[in-house]
Amino acid sequence: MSAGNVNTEALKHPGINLGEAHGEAHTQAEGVVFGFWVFLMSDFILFGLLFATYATMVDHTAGGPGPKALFDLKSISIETFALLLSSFTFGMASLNLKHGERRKPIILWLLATLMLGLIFLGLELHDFSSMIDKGAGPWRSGFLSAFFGLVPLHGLHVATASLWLIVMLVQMGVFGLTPRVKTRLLRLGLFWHFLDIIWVGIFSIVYLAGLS
Amino acid sequence: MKSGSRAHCHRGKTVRRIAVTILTLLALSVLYDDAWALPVSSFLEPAGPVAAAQKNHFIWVTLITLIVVLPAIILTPYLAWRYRYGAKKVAYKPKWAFSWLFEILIWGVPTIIVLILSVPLWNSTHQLDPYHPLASTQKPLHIEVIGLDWKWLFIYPDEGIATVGEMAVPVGRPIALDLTTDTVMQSFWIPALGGQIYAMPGMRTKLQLLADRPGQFRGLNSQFNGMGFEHQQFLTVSLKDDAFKNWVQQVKSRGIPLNTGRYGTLNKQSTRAESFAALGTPAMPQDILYFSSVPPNFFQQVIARYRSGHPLPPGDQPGTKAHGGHSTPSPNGKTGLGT
Amino acid sequence: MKRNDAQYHYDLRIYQWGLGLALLLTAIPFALVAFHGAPPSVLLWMIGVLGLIQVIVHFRFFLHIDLSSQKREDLHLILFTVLLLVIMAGGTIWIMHNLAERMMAS
Amino acid sequence: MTASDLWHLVFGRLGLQSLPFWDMIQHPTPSHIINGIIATGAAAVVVIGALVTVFLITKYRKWGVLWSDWLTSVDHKKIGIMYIVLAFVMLARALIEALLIRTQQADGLNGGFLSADHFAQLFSTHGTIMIFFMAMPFLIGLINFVMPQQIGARDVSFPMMNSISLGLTAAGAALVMVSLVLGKFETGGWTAYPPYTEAAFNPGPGVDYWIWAIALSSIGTTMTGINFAVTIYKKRAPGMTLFRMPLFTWTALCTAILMIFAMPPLTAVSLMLALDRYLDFHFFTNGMGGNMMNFANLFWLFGHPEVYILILPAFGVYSEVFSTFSGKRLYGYTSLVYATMAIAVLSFTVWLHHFFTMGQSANINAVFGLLTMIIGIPTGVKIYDWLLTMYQGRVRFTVPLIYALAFSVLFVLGGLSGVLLANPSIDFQVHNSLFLVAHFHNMLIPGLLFGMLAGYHFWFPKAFGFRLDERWGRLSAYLWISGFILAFFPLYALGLMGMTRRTVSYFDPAYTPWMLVAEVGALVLTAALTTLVIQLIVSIRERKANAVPVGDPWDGRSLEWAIAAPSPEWNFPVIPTVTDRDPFAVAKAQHTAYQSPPAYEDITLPTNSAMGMIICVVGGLLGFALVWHMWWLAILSALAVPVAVIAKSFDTRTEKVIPAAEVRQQHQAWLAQARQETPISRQLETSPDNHGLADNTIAEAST
Ligand code: HEA
Ligand code: HEA
Ligand code: CUA
Ligand SMILES: [Cu+2]
Repeated sequence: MSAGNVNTEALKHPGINLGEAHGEAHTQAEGVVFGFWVFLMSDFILFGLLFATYATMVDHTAGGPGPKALFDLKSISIETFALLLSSFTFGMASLNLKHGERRKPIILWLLATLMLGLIFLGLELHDFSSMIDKGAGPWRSGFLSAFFGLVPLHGLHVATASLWLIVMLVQMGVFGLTPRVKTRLLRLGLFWHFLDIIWVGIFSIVYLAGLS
Repeated sequence: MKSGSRAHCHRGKTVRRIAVTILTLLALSVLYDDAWALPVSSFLEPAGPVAAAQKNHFIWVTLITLIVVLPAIILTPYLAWRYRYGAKKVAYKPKWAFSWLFEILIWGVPTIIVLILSVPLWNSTHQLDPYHPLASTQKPLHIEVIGLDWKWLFIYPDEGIATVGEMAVPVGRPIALDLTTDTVMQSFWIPALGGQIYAMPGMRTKLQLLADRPGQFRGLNSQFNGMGFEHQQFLTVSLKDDAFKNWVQQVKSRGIPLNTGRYGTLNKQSTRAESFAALGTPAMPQDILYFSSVPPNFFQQVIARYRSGHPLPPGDQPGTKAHGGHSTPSPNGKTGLGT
Repeated sequence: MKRNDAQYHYDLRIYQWGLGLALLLTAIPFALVAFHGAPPSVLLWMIGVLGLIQVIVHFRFFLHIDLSSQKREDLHLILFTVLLLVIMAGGTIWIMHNLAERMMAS
Repeated sequence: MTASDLWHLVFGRLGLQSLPFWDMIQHPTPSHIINGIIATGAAAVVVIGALVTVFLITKYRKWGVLWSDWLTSVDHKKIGIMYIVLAFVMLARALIEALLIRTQQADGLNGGFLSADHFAQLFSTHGTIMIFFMAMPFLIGLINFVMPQQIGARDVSFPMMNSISLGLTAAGAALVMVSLVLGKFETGGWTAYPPYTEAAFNPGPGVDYWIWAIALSSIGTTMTGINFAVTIYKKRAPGMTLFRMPLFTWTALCTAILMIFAMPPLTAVSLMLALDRYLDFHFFTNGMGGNMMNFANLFWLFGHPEVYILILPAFGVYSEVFSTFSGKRLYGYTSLVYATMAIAVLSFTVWLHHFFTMGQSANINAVFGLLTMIIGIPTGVKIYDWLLTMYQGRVRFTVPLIYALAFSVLFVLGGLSGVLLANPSIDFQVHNSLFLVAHFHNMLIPGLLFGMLAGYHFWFPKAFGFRLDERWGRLSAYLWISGFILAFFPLYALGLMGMTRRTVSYFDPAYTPWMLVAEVGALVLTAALTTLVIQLIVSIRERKANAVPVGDPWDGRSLEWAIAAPSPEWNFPVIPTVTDRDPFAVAKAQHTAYQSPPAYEDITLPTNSAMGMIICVVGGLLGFALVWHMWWLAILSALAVPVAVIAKSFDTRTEKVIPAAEVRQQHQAWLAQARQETPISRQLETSPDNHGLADNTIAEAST
């Protein structure tokens, strides 16, 4: 492991560029970002366990509806598209943060990201409520408990990320693009992309595998 | 140094005192054991091949592991004393911190020991797999066990009888148990015959046992399941073939039929004594229930109820207060073995 | 601070590739499922493999994890996590599956 | 709306029946009265204890100091000390419970004085508290205090998060304490296996107390793990490569990694149980497709790594203690590091050994049994490394070393019983028995607890500037050791005789004599704790005589001993550069210790923050509201968390600057004092002459 020497070199994460004058801030930012990575990995384990639980419970439908009766491929595809696109738009915001530091394009891309996130959440909530209308709430079976333990947890993360995004938009207005705001945006970006990765797992393991 | 030596004396005395106490106790508990003549409740006095193998395995693993553990116990006081501060004429090498010889020893020896231990571990685990039928020329006796709060119900499907509180088995014939519960998770255990296995609602686990001598052994649940937990014990009686046949007859003639209504009384939270008070007849032994017949597929139906896909509100789950139990046994509902 | 155009375009290209690949890797399994393009067992494998590739794509193109030395620490962390996840989730599935087999079959 | 509706709206299901003496009034039978009196007494102790504390603080006008110097402090040293104080308070309760458990069983032939329900609460709270609110806070506190100083850092990476972690842990602990006064605690043991803990079987608040106390502390601990890992990765002094880190820091790193990856299963499993209970999910229920076996699986995915979270820091302490008090370098540093890492990684591969008896196939059992046994190898390596550290050293029998020696002798016996348990065929016979209880106390007391106590004696002077009284310390150590042996070796025998754990009474008279010995042991352990308290009081009273202001009372080897005692707020006036594994020992040998740096610089430190306390109060209220179904309060406090976090994120004044002049002045004063003192030989180590300046001429001479 190379951790012996503290890396004071400029951060190479696209999306952050604190400039030569901020030597201290760089090391600071590096710790903060690394810490966030560690948090994400811990969260990853949490999701992994819920995935595993789901996998062991798909068959526990207790006579209730199973995946085929409940999942709607069309709405899942739209949700997926929205989320994938939002990762790209967030990427664009990061790119503008790294090159140029003009506030306007950053804000616009972030707003686009927020929109897509909210669209995703809206559709997902609609999915859930139509499942519940069919009598397929978490109380119906072990399978549905596992489903409602896993998928809404991701949704909750997206909601948190959206709230965070709104806060960051406000902070950009209040503070401007200070190093603090920048590292926060950087972390939010990591979070956002991470949620996309979880979603890939969800649509593959829960939806597609369930429907195939 | 003064303080060091004082520490040492103190330790020596304590150790001696403890040794004496332990020996006295050992003697005492052996005495007690004889005086009360209670059912055997330890695998260290095995009454069947499974428990005997476990005991054997226990002793061997202890001895082999001691090869690496004992040196640590001996060397600790020895080294500390020999290299104590102020000791005369011993080497002092404050910078010495590595030696290939020692490295190889301290990694190598434990590794070898673990390698040695892994062979019996692997083999015994497979041989004593509770699902693995025991080698025998005789056809196994099949018993179905249902764990209730706080007693075990034994169904002998081939004999068409059931009991609570007493499980008789023929000597020398393998016993194949199927287990489930009609309440929370439990663990079924007859130490003198073999190890334990969990029993869970809606599921069926298996256990194979064999008694190779006549005797009385304690059986119990070892998984905490509420306020009457410690009363969930039963007597295992191993009987010669004839005696066993006779016992089956006794159960048939002295028992009452098991039906849904009686089972509904039995499966409420209650100790064996309380169930006996509700269902027992003078023909049955004290605190032991005999059922002369059992509805067909009873065991399977108990399991199936949890797999029906219909919600089971607390009132429909035996072992809850809502089902009509009282979550603590009444003072005169206490039972054990040997009392 | 001056804007470095070459670098900008390089970075932009990365995101574009990421989006393109992600969409492609999503579209294929969705289409397969929608049009029953393969027998179920093959389909499950394809979904799994494509999903895995897509996860790697996200790590590479959106989270910028690669083999360069400044990312080594993050990469190690991720690989270690994946190892543990395989142990934990894999173990869970193995154990629960085995238990179900031995207990539920009547 | 009737009055009762209104009551339910405001107070949920809280009512008169939640009070500890209600049962006794309703059913005045002798048994109810005895149990009622004990429960009420315990509740009274909590309430009176809290009131007396409040009164004393008010009387001596210490609220301001408490708030600004402690509760809102983000200094890692103070947070560490607060963790340990919390551990101590919780310990007092858990010890009394242990004593009650033992007394009940000593009297338990065909009965006893405690009701089954009361007994079940006792072992459940005892286990829960000891693991989550005694052991964890203790070791987290110790790491917090020591680790940044060992790596030459001024604080952890995220000081405010550190304070929030403390807040969450304290909130969890508070919930367990409140359960003594209002309602009852869970009765299914610290493992809380469903379906017994499902709403159908246990509808009351007990299980909910367990869930929320665990969830809060689990989240807090995850954050702590992240904090420690990042600190060790990113904040080491220049020159301190990973392989120059002191062993305690290494174990802290491995523990942190275990926390990061092993707490999520606990968070998951406790919240899943909550969903079952509150929202009618079916993760673990009987029927409807629930699968209770997965609870055991997920719980032990956490639970097994957890026991290594507990033991590794103790291993770290022993490493420091053996080398310091042998006046010698640690033998086999590299071996120890690799052994520690091996234990950490292997600990994720053995969880199934806690449920060998659930019914899975022989292949699975055998694989997990083998993996479990393999952990014995690195553990054995460590033991022998420590023994070889004494070899050709000069061993001083101070209190920490006495604990270390006792550990080395007793822990291997617990390891032996662990190896036995690792064999599935043997485990089938001792699982759920007192043999198992003996095994784990044999690991937890001589392993973890002796380690923590050794660390407490070792670093106390660093924290407070004076040594603990040596004579009382020794007495206490001997009491701990003999008490442990008396209290737990009988349990091995009882387990082999077929006695199960968690049983309020028994029917076999052969058990009684062993029970009586164990009772004596528990009394000796109580005496041990009492002597520890006396020692603290005596030491505080004689703090002048035992002061070690120069800061190096034990001829220490790592960086934390190179600074004053108590350590300055910023730890290091100038961040040291490290060139060796034993940096301070080498500096002393080369006469480069206690020198003025060429220049001083301004030091930036984090400012105090009330966030930790806010999260503590809000988190505690949230848990309490959920336990009692006070939905309005639950919603309010759940909303308060993000509001507080967001509000805080707008606060930009998070750092303060200590001017170089102030640093210089303090440092120079200390250096002057160090130059004045006479170096003390190890012979006088425990005498009042020891002012914290060590004479190491002998060590030098013989190299
Ligand atoms: C760290 C963990 C820990 C510790 C230290 C202890 C300590 C003790 N425990 Fe226990 N115990 C558990 C963890 C622990 N225990 C767990 C997890 C269970 C299982 C619960 C369950 O079934 O679910 C259990 C169960 C358990 C039982 C089993 C009940 C049963 O199942 O039948 C018994 C019975 O005797 C018992 C007794 C004791 C006794 C007499 C002590 C004594 O040794 C007490 C002495 C120890 C102390 C007094 C603590 C000392 C700490 C300090 C001195 C710190 C000092 C601090 C400063 C100076 C700042 N414990
Ligand atoms: C600090 C705590 C701690 C530690 C360090 C350990 C260490 C070990 N434990 Fe223990 N354990 C617990 C705390 C701990 N345990 C608790 C709390 C429980 C029960 C919880 C509950 O149910 O409530 C438990 C339960 C438990 C079980 C489950 C039993 C059951 O439920 O039926 C098993 C089974 O394998 C086990 C095994 C081991 C082993 C093999 C080790 C090994 O790590 C030991 C390694 C050490 C040595 C072996 C000694 C030194 C080595 C040598 C001198 C070298 C040579 C040795 C060999 C070559 C073998 N433990
Ligand atoms: Cu329990 Cu299957
Ligand atoms: Cu374990």
